[in-house]
Amino acid sequence: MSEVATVAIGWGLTFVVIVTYSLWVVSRGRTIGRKIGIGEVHQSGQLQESDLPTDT
Amino acid sequence: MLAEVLLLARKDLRIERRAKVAVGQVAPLTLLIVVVFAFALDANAPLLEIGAGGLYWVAVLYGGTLLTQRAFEIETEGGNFDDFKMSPIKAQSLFLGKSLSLFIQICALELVLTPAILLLYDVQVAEWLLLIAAGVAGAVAFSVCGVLWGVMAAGLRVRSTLLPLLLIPVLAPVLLAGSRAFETALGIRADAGWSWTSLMFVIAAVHTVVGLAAFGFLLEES
Amino acid sequence: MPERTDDSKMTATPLTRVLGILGIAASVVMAVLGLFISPPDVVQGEAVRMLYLHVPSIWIAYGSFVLTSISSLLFLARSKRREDSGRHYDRLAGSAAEVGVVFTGLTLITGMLWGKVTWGTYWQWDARLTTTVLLFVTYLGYLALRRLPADPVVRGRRAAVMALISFINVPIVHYSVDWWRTLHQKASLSVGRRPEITGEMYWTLLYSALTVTIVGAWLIIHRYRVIRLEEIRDEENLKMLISSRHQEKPTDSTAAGEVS
Amino acid sequence: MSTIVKFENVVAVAGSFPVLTGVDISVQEGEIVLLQGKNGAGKTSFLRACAGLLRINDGSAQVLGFDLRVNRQAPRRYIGLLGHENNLYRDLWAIEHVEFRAVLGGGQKSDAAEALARVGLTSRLWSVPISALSAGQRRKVAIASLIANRPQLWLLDEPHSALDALSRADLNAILKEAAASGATVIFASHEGVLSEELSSRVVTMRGGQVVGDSGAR
Repeated sequence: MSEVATVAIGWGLTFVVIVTYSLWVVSRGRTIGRKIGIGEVHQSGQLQESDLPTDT
Repeated sequence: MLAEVLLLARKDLRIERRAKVAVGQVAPLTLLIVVVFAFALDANAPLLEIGAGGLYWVAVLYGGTLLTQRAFEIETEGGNFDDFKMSPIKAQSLFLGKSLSLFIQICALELVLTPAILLLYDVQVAEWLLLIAAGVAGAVAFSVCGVLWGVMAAGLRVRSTLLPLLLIPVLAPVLLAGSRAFETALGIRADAGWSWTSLMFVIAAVHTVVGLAAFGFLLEES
Repeated sequence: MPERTDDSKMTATPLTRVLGILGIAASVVMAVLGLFISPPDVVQGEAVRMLYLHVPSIWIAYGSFVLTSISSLLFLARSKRREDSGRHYDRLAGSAAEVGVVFTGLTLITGMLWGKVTWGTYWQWDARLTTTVLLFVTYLGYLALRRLPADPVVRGRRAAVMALISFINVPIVHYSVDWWRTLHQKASLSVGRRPEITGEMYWTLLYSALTVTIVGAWLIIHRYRVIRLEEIRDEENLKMLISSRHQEKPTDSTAAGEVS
Repeated sequence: MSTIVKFENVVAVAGSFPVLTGVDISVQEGEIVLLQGKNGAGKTSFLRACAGLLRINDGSAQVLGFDLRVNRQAPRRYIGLLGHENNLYRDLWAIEHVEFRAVLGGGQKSDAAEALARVGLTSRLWSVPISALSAGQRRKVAIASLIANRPQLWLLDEPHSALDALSRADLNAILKEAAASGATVIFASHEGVLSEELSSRVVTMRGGQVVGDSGAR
């Protein structure tokens, strides 16, 4: 394996791991947040797409 | 406090003497492992001789984990931890008492294993004193670590799988030090066997201090 | 924008959103710097670029584990005084440990790839590698312990004690492994030493560390909030269960206990 | 006469299930309280909460003058708890077990023989491993272990289970004697007549709450 390929794999894997983990954390937060939202009567606003956490 | 420690250790050992799990099951099992290692390494005599120290401690690690599990099983199968919590006995005494009985059982296990590797792996003892000291040091370190983590896993339903997961990384330095010390004692390597032995004593001391401080907390949550 | 508090339905707040955007932007710059602008190393060539990920990852991992230990200590201190206080320290300990495990894993992956190019092998029983892999397994065990269902206070205390013992163990493990290798491996391994990092490479590394810190902080904050949301969910479930238990009728199921 | 147990709106959770959902009760010294209620009503949890083994999430709870929300450990040594399970070491002899428990509780080894005699276990069975005893005999060993500790507050979960008629009457006599000498007894039971004959007060639980109390004051 060439040096360049190895570096590419390393950076790629790191990127994939961090993005996957972030998405998992955020989506878990959203799922639970929705569930709690159902139980609440007072309106603290429907979820809007613009409210989503923007980062990956 | 000494009286409490002895009371608890004596109770554990009496149960062990009646049930004979260590003698009747764990010891033969570890012997079996010593034999199976020889199969795995294709009965390669030079290889077995070089690896004798390490293989010995892997077998101790395995048997010791089983003994640790057993030490807490006798308490949890009848819910006896509740009785300790309800009694005025000190958590520290319980920690030391359990460690003492586990120490004695592991020593007994080593007494069975040592002749086994001497005979089966064809190694000679170069330094008896070091061999004994290292065996004792390893048993002390193993028993205090085992009791410390054993109580943590004791109240949990998945304890039989969780305990090794928690315990083995902690015992890795003991395994390392024990193997090196034995290699010196068996004349395989002329390295710092005594230093490795003292390292095991240091590990034991550190975990004893932690155990004395934290056992009350752990018992309460078990 | 609807009014929201820390306990609202999302895990994002203006602060983390800014932090998140900053993290993405910094990561892009980091990739450009690390992959294209900074020069290849004289000795290691292109492989040095792996270190811009590898070194900051382990820094963040260590930082997270230190954070876990400190918060565990604070949690135990607070919880000893009053059982149900100091829960936020427990949440912080849990989220930091998880992020620490992720970055320890990344350290191992990048380190092995770097080793393949530089040493010609993925794995060396070098003190750092061995310690790191044991660290990884130890904190995986910690996370396994945290995941088991239990009363939050019970679970928190147990986990806190384990975090502290593990932390005390790190130097012991490192010392013994280090000694093991220096005794038996002699100098055969020092061919592929880590490079002397200077100039542009130094600045790139420092910048990468900053970037990874931002990303790590963002992750820890979000993870913390997810744990908080889970707790809120559990508390609400509990309230519902309690009120449904109050509705229980004497005729429910077998009224065996009612004969007298 | 002092108050031994005072619970106000006590909520307790096991795992994530609310086992106690707002218990109000006050028990005076010398009382023998019978807890009634179907399975899952919270009787066992109430006993464990009194013993300081179950963390209290909400409300206020005092046992033997100690605030359980501040210190759950303090009252334990004055309490004897007999659970569903007997908490016995199967491989010990009956006498060894009771001796161990007596010393553990701060008493003397010699208390053991007296306690075993009191529960009516024939001395022939004292030096037999507990695993060889019958269910009723094991229950007697567990009760003897409690007697050896001379608790001020007895918490018993189905104490009569597995015992024969004669032994039940024996147990009732033991508990009455203890109450007469100043101890307090709280026990959960499904044994109708026998339990009511023993108790001075009947408390009914349902859904983790106290819903009926013959002796509320």
